[in-house]
Amino acid sequence: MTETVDEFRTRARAWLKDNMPPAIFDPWDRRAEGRRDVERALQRKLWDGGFAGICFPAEYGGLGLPVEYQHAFTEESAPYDMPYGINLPTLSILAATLVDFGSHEQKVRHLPAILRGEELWVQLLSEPSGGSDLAGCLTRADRDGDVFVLNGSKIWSSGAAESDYGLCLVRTNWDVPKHRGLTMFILKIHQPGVKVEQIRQVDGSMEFCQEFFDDVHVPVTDVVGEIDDGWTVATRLLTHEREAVGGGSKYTSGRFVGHDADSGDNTLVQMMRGLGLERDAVARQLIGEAHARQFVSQALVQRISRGVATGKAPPTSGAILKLFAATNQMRTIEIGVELAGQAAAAWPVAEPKTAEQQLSEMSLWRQGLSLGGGSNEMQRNIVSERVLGMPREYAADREVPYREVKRTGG
Amino acid sequence: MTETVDEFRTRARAWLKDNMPPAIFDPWDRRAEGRRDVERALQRKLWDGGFAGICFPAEYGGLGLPVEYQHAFTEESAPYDMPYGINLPTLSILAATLVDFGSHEQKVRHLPAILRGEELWVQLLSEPSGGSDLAGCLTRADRDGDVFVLNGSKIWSSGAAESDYGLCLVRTNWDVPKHRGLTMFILKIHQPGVKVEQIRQVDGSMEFCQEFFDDVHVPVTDVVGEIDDGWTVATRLLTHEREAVGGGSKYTSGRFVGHDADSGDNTLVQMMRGLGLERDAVARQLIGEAHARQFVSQALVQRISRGVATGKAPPTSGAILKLFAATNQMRTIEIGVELAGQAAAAWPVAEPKTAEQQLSEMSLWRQGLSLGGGSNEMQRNIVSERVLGMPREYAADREVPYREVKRTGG
Amino acid sequence: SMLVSEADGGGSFSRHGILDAVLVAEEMGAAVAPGPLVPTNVVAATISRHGTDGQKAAWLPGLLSGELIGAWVAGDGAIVEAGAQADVFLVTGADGAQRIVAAADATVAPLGGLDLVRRFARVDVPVGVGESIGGDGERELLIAVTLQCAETCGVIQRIFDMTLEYMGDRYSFGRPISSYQALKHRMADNKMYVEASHAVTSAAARAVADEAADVAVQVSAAKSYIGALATEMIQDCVQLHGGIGVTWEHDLHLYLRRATVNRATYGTPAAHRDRIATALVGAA
Amino acid sequence: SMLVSEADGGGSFSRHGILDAVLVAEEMGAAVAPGPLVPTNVVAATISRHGTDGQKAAWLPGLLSGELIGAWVAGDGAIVEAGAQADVFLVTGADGAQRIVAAADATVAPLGGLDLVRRFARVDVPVGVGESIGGDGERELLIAVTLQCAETCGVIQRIFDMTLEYMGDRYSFGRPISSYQALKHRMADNKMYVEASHAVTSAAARAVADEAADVAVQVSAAKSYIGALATEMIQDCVQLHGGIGVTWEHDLHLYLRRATVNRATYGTPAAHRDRIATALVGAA
Repeated sequence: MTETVDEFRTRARAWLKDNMPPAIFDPWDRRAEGRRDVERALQRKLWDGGFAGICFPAEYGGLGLPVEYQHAFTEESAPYDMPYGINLPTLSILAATLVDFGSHEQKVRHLPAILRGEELWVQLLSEPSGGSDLAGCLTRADRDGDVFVLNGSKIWSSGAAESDYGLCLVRTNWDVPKHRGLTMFILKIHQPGVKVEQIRQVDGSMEFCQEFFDDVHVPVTDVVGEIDDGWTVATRLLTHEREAVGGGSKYTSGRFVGHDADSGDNTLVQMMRGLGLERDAVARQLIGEAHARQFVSQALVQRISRGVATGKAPPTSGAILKLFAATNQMRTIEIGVELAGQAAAAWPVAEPKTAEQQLSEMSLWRQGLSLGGGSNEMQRNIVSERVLGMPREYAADREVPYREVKRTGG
Repeated sequence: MTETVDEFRTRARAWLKDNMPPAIFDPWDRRAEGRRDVERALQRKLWDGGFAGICFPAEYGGLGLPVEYQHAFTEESAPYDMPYGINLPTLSILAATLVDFGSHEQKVRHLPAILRGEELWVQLLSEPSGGSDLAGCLTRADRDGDVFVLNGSKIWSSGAAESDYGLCLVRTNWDVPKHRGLTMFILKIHQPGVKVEQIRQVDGSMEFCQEFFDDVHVPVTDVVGEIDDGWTVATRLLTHEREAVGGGSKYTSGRFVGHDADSGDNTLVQMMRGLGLERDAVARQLIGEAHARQFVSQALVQRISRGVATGKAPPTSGAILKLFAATNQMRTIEIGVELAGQAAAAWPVAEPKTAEQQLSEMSLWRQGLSLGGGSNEMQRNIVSERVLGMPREYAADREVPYREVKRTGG
Repeated sequence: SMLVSEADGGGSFSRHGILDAVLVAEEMGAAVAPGPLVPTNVVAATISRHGTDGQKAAWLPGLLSGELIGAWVAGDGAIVEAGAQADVFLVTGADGAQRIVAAADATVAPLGGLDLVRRFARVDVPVGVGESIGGDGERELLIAVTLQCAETCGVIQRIFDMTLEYMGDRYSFGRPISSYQALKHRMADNKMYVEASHAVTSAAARAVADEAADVAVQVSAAKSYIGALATEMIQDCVQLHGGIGVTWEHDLHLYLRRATVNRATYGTPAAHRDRIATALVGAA
Repeated sequence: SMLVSEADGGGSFSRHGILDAVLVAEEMGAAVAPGPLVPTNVVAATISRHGTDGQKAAWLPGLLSGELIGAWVAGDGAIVEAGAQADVFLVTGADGAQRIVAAADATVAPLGGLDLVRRFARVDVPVGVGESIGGDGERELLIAVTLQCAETCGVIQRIFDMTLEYMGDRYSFGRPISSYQALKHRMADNKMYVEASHAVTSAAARAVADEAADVAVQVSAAKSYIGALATEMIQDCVQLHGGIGVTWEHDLHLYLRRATVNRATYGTPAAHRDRIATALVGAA
């Protein structure tokens, strides 16, 4: 007999209480050093307790349950620390894409390991020359018998240095238009020929990496989907990414999805109290707006997720969520800077950092969510063209063999 | 010996005091019925006093003085009622274009009459099917000996019903790309074959008109510029329009240029007092912003006008002024609606109207300035392409005989 | 009315009347229908919830059949929707005490207003007249704002659809204007606004139906998000329509009038943001 | 310093020192230069205008040569630019009374801050120390804000130019990104913002130079317009740069830090809007 959602919820509540450590209130602590190992251990706990991969197929280590069970678990998990960082990108983007396009052997080899916290994954799509034009990639793979030989470079991969595998999009055919000459590979990060460099961000953090490939050998069995049809896989991966970053993935477990998804709402309240602005009419307008936006954000995730699940909204509607999440982050941090006033400029050096300092430093990185995971501009293209059906933008590289296309610096 | 600016100013101050009636504070009164006749009389007074057309060529009835004299006169005229409505479009757009492209005979015939207040002019460019695409006009003129025969329709002409002449852009050649088959005509409004219908706007006012042409005969001598080269004339006309609407024309006399150019700043202060919001912190932020924008607006007009005059900025920079004026009006009226609060919804029926009622009704018409005189979108095209030199937008109708181009409803 | 219990002669298509009323409100918004949506619902709901048998018998049948019109006089009564048309007033005092007052016992002065079909009046109710009734104006406000937000959702959905269609039909420079990226991006934003508005309104309606603990904040979140966004989005659609958008003949202004009135009444967005602040950091 | 009279050893390229100082400030902004632009100018200007011969002799030569650094302690001294580097403080009390205080007589605690090269400190000045000097802090504020706005103009002009160039070089989907209309329209808006910022700053500087009757409102207009617009515009340029825009290696963040600090100090945009409101409708 199947367990109902309510029964599942009750059992989860008890298990969480006995097994998981308390939640980390401060979102910045979730970017601390050593956090990745903590999360691997937390994910292992979920696995051991039988709560890992609630919506993943049972055949590959998941529970195979409908999304309502995941929502119940996420609600119950709110008071506890969870492997938020494994949600995104490993579970909700990479593992999700493997579920859709991986071969049976690939799924058996990787999905259970992922759900045990043993494999962290990363997407290897963007390139230094490419920006939003992911299909315009120049990293190449040349076939040599049963292996492909990779050369080139990828960038903006989140936490690649501490990850184990990646899905890597490369060009395998230069004589066809750009979308038709790409192949998606499973790529082991730590192997000869792969060099990973961390990129320092404006706030001093090191979340992103650039990878350099020098004659890296990849077996043909690590091709995901068909050879030269990697764009189909990448498109699905991007759909999963939009849903995940927007907060609508069924594969995430726990409330915080995406970095800084809290949007600093709590930080704002904390700061307002710290600055004694509780009765300042203008500050009250700002905090009221920020808090209202949090409700809108949650409601929108529910509406769009349900719409996509029931087929009322096209799958590309995830772009609406991503766009809202990113623009909401822009606005919330702007509200924070405005609230902080003079305190945004300078602060007493203290540990832990004051809310003003956190906000002010976060403002440097405000566009992060608007750039990563498909820029706001790309989301607006998707919404207008694929959700609303407006005419496609003119692309100068359509139907032209890729070797003839104009590129940056070319 | 030439009179200095200061001497001119002193003489103007005395003359204004003795001759001109006091200024009309309320910008809405300037749209009252009968206002046009009042303005014709005011313009005639300026002429009789020797202060009409300060920057117009002396040969055609103007004073032929540099712009500093006009600025001085405008400053001195602030306390007095002036023929603001004749500034725009008659003086600063239509007469300005005649100065640039009219034949000697055309100038002699019309410019002095305009400066005496005897001729009000209107631009006849937009068409019902055309929107921003002014060169895509369908009104046609077919040559028959010494005359052209006009058929078609123009729209969005400001006050055409009460005007005397128009500059009318029509297609004279259908076998060349669209910009190369147009001709600009001087068109008498009140003549057989011309029907003028007023358009009722959202606020109930009747500023704009649509004209219908049915076999209207126009002599070849009324062609302005060259036959089939009307786009050159139209381009200059549009440059004058942008400058004028943005507030940077040397041909306007008196402070209020363009409709509602006051932007409701005084109305906002009046409303704030009326609603007792002087000490409301949020209201104070709003009025502070609105007032700051007024200063920015004035300073920008000065900067850009000087830049264009000295050649430091391209003439197309007028688009920046137009865009600022229009977006500033949007924001100022939005501030007004926010300030009005509940009072924007309903009000005691009273004469004169309360500031809240004025603001609320004005908000219906908020986009007027953003649409008329070249939409904000066209100004952004001009700024990006012609001021900043970014690549031109793809136009599907370039280099194609106009009869083959796709059109609305086609 | 859907907010009146079945025992009192009301009824609803689903368990929660408010969820059905929200659907009706959206339809009214899409059609800029004149009817007194909020007032009659609020008055009937309060009588059904708190009224004596006598009060119910006196007013509910008429309100339900549409023969009688109710209006809600909150605060100083300076702007009361349907005030001049109403047969009965629900009066909420500054202290939250509520009364049912027959229209004949109040002084009513019709007002001019922005909405051409939905009218307002100033209503002065003498001290002491009318019969006391339960409730304190809070649930009344929640219902009013929720319905109002739903109506505005209907308005902006309709305007959005109308504009999208227009942009496909209209050619400029040989291309449909829907092919211009700058305009496409604005429509993408507008789509997001419409979806977000629907979403937060549905959430608020569910919170009202469930009498959720944070219902006040949820409803205020809806109003403070939608209030000025709706008018701004309609203005953008006016802009996308070009000159025709500011003519009397085109329906756009009817929707703009309705959205502006909805923004301004039952608490401005600013007032609702302040309510949220009160929940977060205490009263000002 | 250009704000010190020639008799006191200062000097200026034009009649009005402030107009030249504005040009220097723009250059400093364009280069995100570290120097204490505002504090030394404010302190030197006040000593030149109001100081005794003794005060001038003690401080001006050092301030003019750059050997000494001045800092301005206004209000509670919680955030004083160059406070830890200063040799001398101009202290303006809550009542407007001003004093010249040697650094050794004050307690200075360096602060952390967003700008990597321009530092702030908390400065506590004991009651009664230092020598009285004229002025009431108002002209000091006008000079500080004008120079700060000019510096921010330099910042956004540089960022704008940098972004425009980048957009021409960068290809996406086989086209330079400068060819995308949605981005072109944003750059058109950014151009308007840059021009408007220059314009209102120049006007404010002229008003300071001429001691115009409405100088306070003009200077506050500049700050309230430019303050948040500058940071928003830079963020848009970060966005237009793509991922590279949020890396440490790219200079963009240095400019963003400077603009954010300039926005937050010498009165926030909100504080300056309130000053304008005071001029229009009286104090709050």
